[in-house]
Amino acid sequence: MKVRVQSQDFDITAEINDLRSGRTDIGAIVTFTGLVRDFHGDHIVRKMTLEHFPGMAEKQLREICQTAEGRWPLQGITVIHRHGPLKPGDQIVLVIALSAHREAAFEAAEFIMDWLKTDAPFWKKEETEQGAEWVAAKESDSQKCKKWQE
Amino acid sequence: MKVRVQSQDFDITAEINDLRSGRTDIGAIVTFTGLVRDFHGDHIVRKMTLEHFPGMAEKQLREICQTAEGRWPLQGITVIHRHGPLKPGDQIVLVIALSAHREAAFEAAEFIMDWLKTDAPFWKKEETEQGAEWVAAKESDSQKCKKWQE
Amino acid sequence: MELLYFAQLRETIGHGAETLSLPENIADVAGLIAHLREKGDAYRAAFDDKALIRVAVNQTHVSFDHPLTDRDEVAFFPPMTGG
Amino acid sequence: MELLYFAQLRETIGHGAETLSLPENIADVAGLIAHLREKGDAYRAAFDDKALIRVAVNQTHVSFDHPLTDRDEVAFFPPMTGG
Repeated sequence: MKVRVQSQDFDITAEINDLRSGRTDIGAIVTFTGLVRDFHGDHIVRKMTLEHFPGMAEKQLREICQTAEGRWPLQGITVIHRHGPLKPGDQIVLVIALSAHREAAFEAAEFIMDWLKTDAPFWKKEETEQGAEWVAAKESDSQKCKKWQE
Repeated sequence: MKVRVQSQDFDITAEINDLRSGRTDIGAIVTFTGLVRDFHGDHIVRKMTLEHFPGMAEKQLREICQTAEGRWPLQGITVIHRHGPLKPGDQIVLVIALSAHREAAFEAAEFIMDWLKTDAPFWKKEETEQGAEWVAAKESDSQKCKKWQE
Repeated sequence: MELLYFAQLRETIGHGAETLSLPENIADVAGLIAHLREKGDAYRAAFDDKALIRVAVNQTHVSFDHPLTDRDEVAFFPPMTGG
Repeated sequence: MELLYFAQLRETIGHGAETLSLPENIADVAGLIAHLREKGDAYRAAFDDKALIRVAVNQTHVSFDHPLTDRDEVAFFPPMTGG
């Protein structure tokens, strides 16, 4: 399991290759990449700043990955979350899940994203034409976590 | 929508960048990559050959992508399926789904993979220590398609 | 009509394509399969288990009761295993 | 104890970290919040809506009835919006 919180960008192919590192027993790789969008509701987003709680951010991401490893037969997980100033089109977060079987890889990646949204201490502040504003948490994100508890 | 059937390998980052091409309205990118595994049941796989039905393969992949586009709000899809001789660790198939929202991207990518498995004319022949053998279709793959019809 | 065979069917029959004049009394895919089975042991072996045969007419999946004309391209193959 | 504030709470309070001697009569997070609200308008504004406050003690999410000692690190922040 690789968990990184960093200001630098990341390359998906390079991260996959790093995770596979010569293994030939992997059948399925699912990646999720979250990007900064240029709109939020009807506001145009010019910039975004991602604040985080150093230490706890990494700890929470590791715990979410451990939960996923206990739940699905995974062959590797990478989670990278960026912090600091970002602009529309920039990559924010990367989740990679490796498994012998595609269903496990898909479910684990989606599970990690759903929990990361509500449990990992990151906060987005958007700069729009109407000024700078902290993004409000979405009730739909809490709902998405509940489906994994059924 | 980009659909390609080719013998050459592919690079995931390059394919994502090609699909995004300067857009800043995309929020979520999900990729699925299928790889040749070095085992099948208790047999060790040394090589694999992928046969396909030229023309119909591309047609079926396009139709599956069109169905996905009608079902989820997608901002782009790429499907690449390789044919010809492959070895363990080689990439077989790539699906990329772009959307403003992560749930749509996850579901569309999984939907395309499930249907591709049962509807796209590709056939795998594996070379193991016990000789060469055509891979039998799995009943579980047909079952996975049914869940999308509920 | 054009006939195409893929994977095990191609190997069992011994070739991947052939041209056939559709006999007038054959109305559908099932009839064509019965006709091909008369062509010899290889064909009979290839079409032995109908549960393992898929068919596409002009590159569209169809069932065994699909009607045929002499201008059709008919492809026979086992269940698909791509991805 | 160490107190940390993030995002809106940090901005409203005006700083991101401070040290506090935990008064002996404070037993839990809810008591600490009540105590901080007495420190002035900025604190009162920051802790105005408890529904929008999350708390972590020693980097673990806890509820408002979580007990506290003077050696704890307590972080206050709004609901998370990463990913």
